[in-house]
Amino acid sequence: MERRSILKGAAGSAVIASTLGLPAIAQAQGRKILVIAAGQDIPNFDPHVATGYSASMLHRNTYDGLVRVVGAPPKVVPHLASSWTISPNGLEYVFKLNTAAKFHDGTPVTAHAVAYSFKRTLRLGKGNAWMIAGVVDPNGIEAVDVQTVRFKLLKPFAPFLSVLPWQFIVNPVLVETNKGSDDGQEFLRKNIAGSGRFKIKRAEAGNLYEFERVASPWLAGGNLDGAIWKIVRETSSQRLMVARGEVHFAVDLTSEDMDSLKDNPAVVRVLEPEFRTFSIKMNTAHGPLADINVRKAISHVFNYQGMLDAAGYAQLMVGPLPPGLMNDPKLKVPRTDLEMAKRYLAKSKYPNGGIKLTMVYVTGLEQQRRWSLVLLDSLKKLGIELEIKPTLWPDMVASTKTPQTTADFFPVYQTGNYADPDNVAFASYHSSRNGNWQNPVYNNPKVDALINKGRGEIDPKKRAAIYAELQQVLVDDAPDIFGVLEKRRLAYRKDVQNFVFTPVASNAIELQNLSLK
Amino acid sequence: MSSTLDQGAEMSLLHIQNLHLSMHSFEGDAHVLNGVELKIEKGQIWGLAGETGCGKSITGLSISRLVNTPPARYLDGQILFNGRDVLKLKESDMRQLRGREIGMIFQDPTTNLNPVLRVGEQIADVAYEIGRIAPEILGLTATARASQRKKAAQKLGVDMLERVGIANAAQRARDYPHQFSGGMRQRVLIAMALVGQPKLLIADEPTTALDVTLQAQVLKLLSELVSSSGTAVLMITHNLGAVAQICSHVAVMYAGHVVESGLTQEVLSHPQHPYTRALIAALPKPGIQRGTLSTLPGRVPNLIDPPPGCRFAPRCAQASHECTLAVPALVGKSDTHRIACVHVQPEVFA
Amino acid sequence: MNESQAWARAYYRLRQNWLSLVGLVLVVFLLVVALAGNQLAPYPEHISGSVDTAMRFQAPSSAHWMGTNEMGQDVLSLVLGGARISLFGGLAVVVLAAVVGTMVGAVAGYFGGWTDEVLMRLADLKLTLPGLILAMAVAAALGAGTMNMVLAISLSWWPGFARLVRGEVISKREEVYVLAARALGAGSVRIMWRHILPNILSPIIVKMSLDVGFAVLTVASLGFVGIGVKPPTPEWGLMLSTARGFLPDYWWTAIFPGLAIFLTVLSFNLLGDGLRDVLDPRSRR
Amino acid sequence: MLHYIVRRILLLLPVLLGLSMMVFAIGRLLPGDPVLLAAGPNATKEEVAALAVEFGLDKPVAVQYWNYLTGLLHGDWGRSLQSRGPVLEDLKVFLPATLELVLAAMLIAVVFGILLGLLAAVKRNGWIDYSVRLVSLASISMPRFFLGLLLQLVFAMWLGWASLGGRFPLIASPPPLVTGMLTIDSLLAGDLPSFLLALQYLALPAMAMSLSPLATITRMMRASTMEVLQQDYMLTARALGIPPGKLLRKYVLRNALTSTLTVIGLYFGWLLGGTVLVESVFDWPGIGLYATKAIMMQDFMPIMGVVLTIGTLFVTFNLLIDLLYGVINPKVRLG
Repeated sequence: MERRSILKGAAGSAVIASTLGLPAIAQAQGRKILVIAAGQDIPNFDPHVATGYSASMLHRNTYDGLVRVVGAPPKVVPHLASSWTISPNGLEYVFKLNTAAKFHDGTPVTAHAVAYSFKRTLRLGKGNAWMIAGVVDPNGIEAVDVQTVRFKLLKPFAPFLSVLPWQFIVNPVLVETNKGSDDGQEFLRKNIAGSGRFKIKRAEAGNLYEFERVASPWLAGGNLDGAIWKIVRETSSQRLMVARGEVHFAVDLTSEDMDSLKDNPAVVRVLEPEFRTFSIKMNTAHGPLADINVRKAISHVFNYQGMLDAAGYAQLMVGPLPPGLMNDPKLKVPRTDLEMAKRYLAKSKYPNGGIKLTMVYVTGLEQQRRWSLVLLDSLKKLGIELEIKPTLWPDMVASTKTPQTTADFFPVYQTGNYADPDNVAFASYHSSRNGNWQNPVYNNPKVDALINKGRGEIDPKKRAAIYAELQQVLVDDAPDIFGVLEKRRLAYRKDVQNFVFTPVASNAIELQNLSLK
Repeated sequence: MSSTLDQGAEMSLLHIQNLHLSMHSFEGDAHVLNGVELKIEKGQIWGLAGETGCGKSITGLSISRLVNTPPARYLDGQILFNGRDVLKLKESDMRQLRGREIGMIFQDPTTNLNPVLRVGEQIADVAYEIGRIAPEILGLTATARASQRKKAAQKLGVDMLERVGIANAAQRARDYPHQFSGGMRQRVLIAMALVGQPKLLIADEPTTALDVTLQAQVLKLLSELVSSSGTAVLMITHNLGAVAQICSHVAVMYAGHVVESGLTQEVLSHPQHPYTRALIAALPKPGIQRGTLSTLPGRVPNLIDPPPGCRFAPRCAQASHECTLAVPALVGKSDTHRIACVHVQPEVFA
Repeated sequence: MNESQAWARAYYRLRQNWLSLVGLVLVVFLLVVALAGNQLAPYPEHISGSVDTAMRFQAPSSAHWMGTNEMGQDVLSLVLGGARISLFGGLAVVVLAAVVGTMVGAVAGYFGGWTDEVLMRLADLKLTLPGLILAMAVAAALGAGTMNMVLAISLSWWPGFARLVRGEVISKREEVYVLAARALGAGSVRIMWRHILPNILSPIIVKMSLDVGFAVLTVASLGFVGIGVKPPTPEWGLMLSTARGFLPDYWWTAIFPGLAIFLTVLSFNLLGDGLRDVLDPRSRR
Repeated sequence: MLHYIVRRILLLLPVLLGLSMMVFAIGRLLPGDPVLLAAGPNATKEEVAALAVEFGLDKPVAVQYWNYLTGLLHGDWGRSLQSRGPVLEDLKVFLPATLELVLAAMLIAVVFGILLGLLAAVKRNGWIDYSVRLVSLASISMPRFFLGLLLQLVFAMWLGWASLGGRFPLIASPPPLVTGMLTIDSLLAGDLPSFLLALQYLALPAMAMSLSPLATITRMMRASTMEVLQQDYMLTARALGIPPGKLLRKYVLRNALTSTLTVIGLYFGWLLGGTVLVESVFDWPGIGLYATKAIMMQDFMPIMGVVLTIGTLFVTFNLLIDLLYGVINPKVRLG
C-alpha cells in the first residue's frame, strides 16, 4: 500500500510516536507471556459442562485427558494413559495410567479419579457427554487398581479413542468437598480442579483470562511462564494487534484479514483445511421444501462459485462429510446448472416458482449474512423470493424445536470434534438429533440405519463402504445445500516456536510445547 | 472639522464639539447625533434633557467611549476631556479614565449590579483597579503590594457605602444585590461611581426607575456628595423637575441636536427655542383643570432620512423655508444662554 | 407589521444565515435521493440484493464511484438505496413521536391537575432512562425489520415533544381567544384542535426538523450495533459496521456510508437551526 | 441550605421508585421468554417449568415486582445468562470503566466547551465565531461511532500512536483496585507509568465521546455569554474601569456558567447511555458493551440492571448539578 507506507514513514520521524512508544509485547520483567486474541468469552470453566473453542482452550491447558491428538492428519498419542489394550470385539478398553501425573494440589491422578470423571460426565449429560452417551456403560467403568482403569462399552464404537481427548479428568477430592447441590457445577464454573500444566491466575469475564504455569508440572515442555486469552470482538482489531505485535496469536481472522497480513514479515499465516463444514439445511418436513424436486432445483440453481468467493480461504464441499474422513472420490455433488434446476422445478408442485421462502441466520455472523445474500440472488433465477431474517442465537435454537417453527433454510456450521466420519454424520443427519439446531427436521430411516451400522463397524474397509453408500443416499435426498469447508484462519508472531497445527479445534491453542524466542 | 485647541479660553473639563454619529440597523443607517455642542466646566451640574430617542444617552456613553463601533460610527466632531479627544485615545488610555476620572450611574438599579457577586466585592473591585493607577486614592504608595491594595480597596468600599447612607455597611457589604431594595441598590451604584473621586460623573436617568419619594432622596444625596468633592455632573433625564431641583445648567436636545443650553434658572424661566417652550408648557402645573395639557403636534422625525436643516422644523409653528437650509448653530452672547434657531437672534435675550 | 413585511423579514433572516439555506438544499436533495434512490443508482439491482462476487473490493473508479463492497455490490448504489431506510426511518420516528407527544402534552397541559402530574412524571422518568439501550433491547426483542426499529426508537422519543407541547399549551390556554371560544361553549377537544394546536405549530415544526437528524443517527446506531433492518435492505449503520472489518485496506466500504450519515444529520441540523431563527425567534441561538 | 438539600434528596425517592417500576414493566413487556432462554436450548419441559417457579414467574405481577424491588435492595439484581454470575457483580466490574470514559469525555467537553463558547461570544460575528459555530454544528451531527472509527483509522492504524482497543496493556499488571478507574487508581498508587499507559488507552475513546457534548456546551456557553455581555451590570463594570480579563474571568464566566451547568448535568446522563457505540468500537469493557451482549443474548436481568443503574446515576447527578447551581447562583440558595 503505497500511501500507507509514506504516512508510516512520516509518522516514524514524528517525535510523539517515539516518546509514546506503543507498548509492543514488552517481556514484562523477563517473564515469557503468550498473548492470544480471541472473540469468544469463557463464561464457564467446568470441563464436563462448557462447550466452544474458548472453553476447550482452557480445558486443554488446565486439565488432562487419557490421550491427546497431534498433527495433521490427527494421530492419538498417550497422555494420562501411557498404554492401553483393546479387546478383539472392541467392547473393552483397559488403560495403564502414567504414575508421574498429579493434580495441581500434588495428589496423584488415580484410576478412581478417571472413573469418577467419566461417571460425572455421563450423569450431567452436558458438554461433550454426547460423544460417549449410549456408548460407555456408566456401570462398566472400573478402577481395577490405582493405575489401571477398564471401560466396558455398550456397543462397539470405532472412534472411541478419538473422543477421549475431549473427556477431561477432574480431581475428585476437590469436587466432592465443593459438591454443593449441583454436583460441583457452581464450584467448577469459576475454579480449576485439574492436572494441566497451567492454572488460572486472573479472570475478568468478558475481557481476559490469564494462565500461569504451575510450580512443578508433571510434564515438561515449552518455556512459557504464562499466557493471556484476551477477548477482542472485532476480527480487524485482532488482525491489527497481531500485525503490530500487541498480541502473539489471533484465532478468529476473516479472509480479508488474512489477505492484509499477506506481506507482513513478522507474522506466520496458518491456512489449513479443517473438519468444519458449512451447509444450508432445508426444511424437509414442513413447507415447500418437503418436495424433493424443489430441493433438487434449489441445489442446482445455487451459485456455488459466489459462495466460495464470499468465503475467501475455503474449498467447496465434495460431499456431506468433510474430505479425509473416508470420502468417496466417485461421489458427484450438485453444482450450479440453471437448465437442470429448471427441469427439476418443472417436475415439482411449483413449476414456475412464485413462492416465498424464509431463511434465518445468526445476527452478527458476517459469513452467514453473505451466503444468505448469495442464496437470495440465486433463487431469483427460479422466481423464488427469499426473506432473510437475522435472528439472535437463543431464538434460533428455540425455533428448531418443531418443523413448523423451523425456517425453510437454516444455516449450520458442523465442526468435527474428533477426526471420524461418525462425528459429522451422526450430529447432522441422525433423526435422534431432530428438534436440535444441528439437525432440526431431517428424518430418513435408511440414513439412520447406515449411520448406526457405521458407528459399530470396526473393519476400516467395510466402514468406508458404509459411509460411501451413506453419502450417495444423502446426495440423492438433497436435505442440504452442501456449502464450503472454511479453512482455519490463524496468524501468529514469528517469535512463537514449535506450534503444530491439528485440524481438531485448532483455535483452542495448546500451550504445552510453545516457546517464545 | 476644527481640530485647533480652544486657545484663549481656560481648558474646560468637557467640551463636545459638532459631534455626529450614525447607527447601522436592519432598516438602514440612522443619523442619531447631528452636531452636538456641549461644554462643562469643573463643579458645574448639567442636566441633558430631551424626549426618548433624542440621543442624550448615546452622547453620555460616547464621553466614556462605551458605544460599540460597529454598529455605531462617529462621522464628525470631537469630545475633549481635559483637552484630550476621547475618540482618538487608545483603549488602554481610555480605561485609565473610566472610574478614575469619569464615573457613571445607569438607570435601573435592579440590573446594574452583578447578581452573583457580593456587593462589597463589586465596589472593592472598582476601588482595587483604580488603586492600581492612583494608589493615593487608597492611601497607599505606588510600591504597595496587591494584597495591601485589596484590603485597602475593601475598606474604601465599605467607607463609601457608609457615605451613601447604607447602615452597618461592613455586614451589608457581604450581602448579595437581591438582598437590597431598589433605593439602596442605587446608593450602592452611586458609591461605586464616586469611589474613585472622578472629576466628572455621568448619570443616565439615575432616578427614573425609582418612585417619587426615593427620587428626591437620591437627588439630594447626589448633590451633597458632588458639591463636597467639586465633581462636575452630567445628568441625562427627561424629567425637567429633577433638572430644576439639582442642576445648575441645562441643555435641551431634540433629534440629535442641542437646541438650547445655559443656566437652568435662565433657560427654564425664559425658554427661547420653540421646542423648549413646548416642552415646558407640557409640564403639568399644580392647580390646572383637567384636559388642558398642551401637547406637541406631529412625531419625532425618522432619523434614517431626517428632514433637512433644523429637524424641529416640521413640528415648529414659526418654521420657514430658511430653517430647512442648514442646521442652525448654537449661538449666544455667553454661556449663560445659547440657542440654535434661525428666527431667534442672540441679542434679543439677555 | 403587515403580512408581506413579516415574510420579508423572515426571508431576510433565513437568507442572512446562508448556512440554513445550504441545509435546505441538502435536505431537498436527500429527499429526492430517498424517493428516487433506485432510479438514480447506477446498479439498482444491487439494492434489491443481487451480488457480483467476482468484482469484490474494487477501489473507487469510473465504473464504481464509491468502489464495491465484500459482495461486489456497488457502494454508491447501496448508499443511495440506504437513504430511503435511514431518512424515512428517521422521519417516521419523529412524526410518530410528535403525534404521541403532542397528544400527551396537550392533554397534560390543557387539563392540568393530576393528569398533568402523572403524564409529565411519566415523561420525565422516560427521559432519565438511556434511550439508545432501550431502543436496542426493544428492537432486538421485536426482531429485525424497519417498522420494529421505528417503533422501538419512537418509544423513547415522544417525551421530548410532550414536554414542549405541554409548555406551549399552558401558555396558550390563558390567551383571550381561547377563553372566548370556551365562553361560546366550544368543547375542550374542539378548542385544542381548532384554536390551540394551530398556534403552537411552529415550535413543534422546529423541534421536528431538529430531531429528524438525530433520529436518523439513532437508526444508524441501531444498524451499527447489528439490530435493525433485514438483509438485503441497505442501511448505512449496518454497512458501516460490516465495513469496519475492512479498514484500513478497503477504506471506501466504511467511509462513504459514514459520510452519508454525517451529511444527512448535518443538513437537518442546519435546516433546523435556520428554521428556529425564522419561526421561533424567542429562542435565538 | 441544608434543608434545601434534604428536601431535594427526599424528592429523589419517589423518582427512583418510579424508575424501578418502569424498568420492571419494560422487562416484563419485552417479548421473548426469559425462562426458556435461561433454561438453555436442550432443557426439558420440566426443567423449564421448575425454572419458571424459581424465577417466581408463576406469581402475580405485583408480587413479582415486590420481590424484584426487595431483591434490588438486598443486592440481588438477578443472574446474567452470559456470566452465570449475579448481575450486581458484573456491574461492579464494568461500571467503573464506563464512568471513567464518561468523566474523561465530560472533562474534555466542559473545559474546551467553555473556552470555545467564551471565545466565540467575545469575538461575536468575527471569523472565529463563525468557524466555531460551523464546527460545533458539524460536531453535533458527527455520529460517535463513525468518529471513533476515523480516530482509530488515523491514530491507531496509520500513525500507530494510540492503541486499538481495550483499557490497559495486557502484560503490564494493572494498579491496585480502588475505584476501578485505572487512571485514578494509578494516580492513587502514585504509579505514573501506569497512569500514562491508561491515559493512552483512554485518549481515543474519550475524544470520540466528547465531541458532541463539547459542541453543545460551546453553543450553550456562547448563547449565555452573549446574553450576559448585554446585561446592564456589564456596562457598569466596564464604565467603572474593570479590565477586560477580570470582566471575562469573574463577571461573565460565573453568570454564563449558571445556565450552561444544567446542560452539563443532562449530558452526563445522556453520555452514560450513549457509551454503547464507542465501547463497541474500542472494545472498552464498560456497561455499554455488557448491555449490548446482554441484548444479543436476550438476557433481561443485565439489561434491566444497566438501565436502572444509568437511570439512578442520571437522577443523582442532576441533583448534584442543581445543588451546585445553588452554590453558584446565590438567589437560589438564599431564596
